[in-house]
Amino acid sequence: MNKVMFFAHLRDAAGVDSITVDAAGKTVGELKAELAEKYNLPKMDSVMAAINEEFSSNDETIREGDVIAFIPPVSGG
Amino acid sequence: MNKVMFFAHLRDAAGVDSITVDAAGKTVGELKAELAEKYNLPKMDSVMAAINEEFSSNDETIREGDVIAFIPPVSGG
Amino acid sequence: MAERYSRQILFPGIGKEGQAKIGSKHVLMIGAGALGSGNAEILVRAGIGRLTIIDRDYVEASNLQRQQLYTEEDVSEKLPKAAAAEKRLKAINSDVEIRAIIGDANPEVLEELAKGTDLIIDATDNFETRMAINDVSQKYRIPWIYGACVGSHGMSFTIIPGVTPCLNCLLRTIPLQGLTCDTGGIIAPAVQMAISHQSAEAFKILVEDWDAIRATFVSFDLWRNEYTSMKMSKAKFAGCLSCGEEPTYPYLDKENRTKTTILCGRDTVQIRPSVQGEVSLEQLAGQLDSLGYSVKGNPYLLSVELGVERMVIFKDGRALIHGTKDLTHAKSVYQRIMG
Amino acid sequence: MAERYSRQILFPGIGKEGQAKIGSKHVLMIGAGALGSGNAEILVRAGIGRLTIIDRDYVEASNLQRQQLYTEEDVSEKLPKAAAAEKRLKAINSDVEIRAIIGDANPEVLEELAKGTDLIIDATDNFETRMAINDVSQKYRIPWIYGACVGSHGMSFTIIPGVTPCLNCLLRTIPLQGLTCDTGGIIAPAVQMAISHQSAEAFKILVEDWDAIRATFVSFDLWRNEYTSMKMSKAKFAGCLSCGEEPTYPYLDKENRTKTTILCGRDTVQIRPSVQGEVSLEQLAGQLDSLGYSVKGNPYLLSVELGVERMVIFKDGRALIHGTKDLTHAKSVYQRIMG
Repeated sequence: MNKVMFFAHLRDAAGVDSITVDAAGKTVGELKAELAEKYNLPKMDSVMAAINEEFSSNDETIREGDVIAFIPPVSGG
Repeated sequence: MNKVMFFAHLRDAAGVDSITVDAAGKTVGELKAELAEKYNLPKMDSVMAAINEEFSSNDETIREGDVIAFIPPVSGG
Repeated sequence: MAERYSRQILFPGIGKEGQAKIGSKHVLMIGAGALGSGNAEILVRAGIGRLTIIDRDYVEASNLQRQQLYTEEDVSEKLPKAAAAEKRLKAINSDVEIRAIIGDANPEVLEELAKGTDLIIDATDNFETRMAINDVSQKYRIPWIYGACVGSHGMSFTIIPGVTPCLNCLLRTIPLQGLTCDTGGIIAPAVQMAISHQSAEAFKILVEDWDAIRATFVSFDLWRNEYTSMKMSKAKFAGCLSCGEEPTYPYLDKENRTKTTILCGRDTVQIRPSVQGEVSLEQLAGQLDSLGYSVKGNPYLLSVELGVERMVIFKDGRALIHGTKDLTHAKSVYQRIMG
Repeated sequence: MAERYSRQILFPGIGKEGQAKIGSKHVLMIGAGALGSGNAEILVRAGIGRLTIIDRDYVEASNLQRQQLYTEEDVSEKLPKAAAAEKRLKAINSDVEIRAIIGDANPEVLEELAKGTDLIIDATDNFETRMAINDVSQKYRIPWIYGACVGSHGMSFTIIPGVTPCLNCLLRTIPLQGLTCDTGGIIAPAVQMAISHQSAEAFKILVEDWDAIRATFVSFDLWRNEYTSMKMSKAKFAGCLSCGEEPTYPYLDKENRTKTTILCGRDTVQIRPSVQGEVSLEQLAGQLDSLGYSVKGNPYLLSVELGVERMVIFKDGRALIHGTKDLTHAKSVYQRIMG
C-alpha cells in the first residue's frame, strides 16, 4: 500500500490530508489522473510530486510502500 | 547505540553536527554531564533535550536506539 | 556608520569579508508587492551595493495588510509601488543605489535589466513572468530564487544555473491556473516565511557561500503547522528547453507570452494567455463566487465584477477586461486572478 | 477602507468573523527591537484593535540592519524605540489604538500592563523578562508566544495557560548565559522566520482557532537548512512553581530579579543577576575577544570595553557598568551581553 499526502489547496479539494491506496506499479502520472477523477481535483497536470521526499516526474514508477506527496505550485507573491 | 545531535552554537562548540554514543541506561542529565566534560560544552544545564523528537527532562532514561537532540535556548530578539 | 552592519558581521556566515561582498553586489527584484517589499527591505538594510526593482502596479488599500514598504499616505496619493518603495528604501539606507522602474517585467525588459546583476529575486505573482526569469537566469548564468505564497502556505527554491534543476524542469509548462492572493487570500506571516527563505538564500549567494545553499524545494503551511523539504537531485531534466543540453529559452520567445490588445472604442483590453488549454470555468466560478465576487456565466464564458473592471473569461483562457485601456494594468488584473 | 483587510478575510482561517475578532483584541508587545518591530507591524497591518508596546532603548545605527520600523532619521534623532515605533505604526494604520511606553518591563510594570489584554508577545532579549512574562501569563491566564533568534538560528513556542507546558517547565531556571545578538550576531532572515511563527500563532489565538495552535517547540537554522519540531506532550512539570499544582509565580518576586544600584560618585551601576551561579569567565573572554571586543581579565574578573561603557564582570555574574548612572540603560547593556 502507499500513503498519498495532499498539500495546500489540494487538501481542501480532496477533503482529506492523506489517503492510502495501492499504487505500486503505476506511474506518478497515472496516479495523478486516477486521483484527479476520483476526487475531482483541479489541474493535477501542473502539480509537483515527491516520492519519499524526493522530487519525481510523471514517468516515475511507484513501488510498494512508497510515500507520495502532491504539492501544487503557488503563484501569489 | 544512540545518535546525539547538537543544535546552534552547541554544534560550533562540539565541532560536529552529531555523534554516535552508547547512552542506553543513562539519564539525559548524565549524558549531558558526560558530553559537557568530553567536548568542553558550555552551560549544558540549561540546554533542552529531546528524545526521538519529544521533549525530555534530565531524569528520563535513554534506551537503545533513541535519537537525542540538544537544543540550547536562545535569548536574542 | 561602520557600526551599522556590526551585528551581521558578527554572524560567522557573513563576517567582514562577506559584508564587503554584499556591498559590492547588484540584485534585481522582480515585483514590489508583498515578497518584493520584504526582500528589498532586508537587502537594503543589509547594505547591498545596488538594487533594481520593477513593478507595474499602484499602491492600493488592500496591499497594506501585507506589503511592508507602504503606508496609508501612499494609498491616498495612488503612488506607483516602485516609486513608493524607492522613497521608503532610501529613508532606510541612503547608501544603497536604488533604481526603481514603473513598468511591466516582460522578457525584453527582463533581459535588459538582468545583464550584469548578481542575483534575481522572484517577487512576482504569476508563472509567465517566473518562466521568463528562469530563461533569463539560464541564458546569462545568473542565480534566481523562486518564492510564492497563498493563504498560510508558501514555497521557495533556489536555482543556480549549471548546478541545480530549473523551474522549467519542475513544471514543464506554465500552470494555466494557480492560486493567487486575490483568489486564495493571504496572511502576512506566510509572506514573511517565504521572504525568510528567499533572503537567507540571497545572503548565501551574495557572500558566495555555495555549500550553504539549500538544495531542497521547501514548502510550508503555518496554519496547518507543516514544513516539508523535497530533495531535488533527480529533478534535472536533460531535455529541458531552458537548462538542458540544447536550450532554446522558450519563454523569451514572442510566441510564448500573454498577448494584450486594446479593442478600439470599447474601453476594453483583450488578453490571450501564453499557454493554450482548457480553463475549468465551473471550478473558477465556484471559487470566485465563494470569495464574494459577483459572477455570471454560461458554458462558454464567465463574467466577473472586479470593482472598477469587469473580466469576461472564455474556456480557452482568453479574456476581455472591460473598463480599461491600459494594457499593463489589464494584464495585471488578469494575472492576479489567473496566476 | 473595508477593502483594506479583504485579502486576509479571503483566507478561510480568518474570514469575516475572524477579522471582527482581530479588530476587538488587545495585544501586549514586550520589546520594540527586531522581533517587536516585525510582530507589531504585522498585527497593526492586520487591523488589531489595540496594541501596547514597551521598550527601554533608543534607536541606534546597529539596529537598522534588522529592526524594520526604524530609519536613519530615527537614529540621528536618537528617538526612543517605543516613540519611533508608534510614529511608523500610526502611518501604517491610523485605525489601531497604539500605546507606546518608554521604560523597563519589570514584573510590576508587566503585571499592570497585562491586565485585560488578550495576548502577550515576547520580543525581549533576555530570559529574566521572559520568565516574568511567563508568570504573569499564568497568573492572569493570558496566552504568550516565546520567540528568539541569534545568528541564522531561532525558535518559538506558544504557551496557553491550562493547556500547554510553560517556559518554566522547560527551563526550570533562568539560563545564566544565553547567546544574544550582541555576542552571536544576527541576520534579518532569522528574525523574520521567528516573527512568521510568532505572528501566525498570534492570529490563531486572536481568532480563537485553538485547534490550529502549533503544539510543538519549533527550532530552525536558515544557514544550515534545518527545521525541527519537538513534541511537548510530556514536558508539563507537575511541580512547576509557575504553572503546577501550587504556583508561587517565583519570577514576580522581588528576590528573583536582577538588582541595579548606582555606586555613588563613580558614574557606575552595579548589576546583581537574579540567579546565582558561576559564569565561565574563560569562555566568555574567548567569545568576546573573537567578536572583536577589547577584553582584559584575571581569574576573578573580566573587563570589556563596550564603546561608551566598560563592563567588569565577576565569576558570580555580578557586574559593574562604568560610564553610566542610568539603571535601566545599565541593565540593558548587561543583558545584551549576558542574555
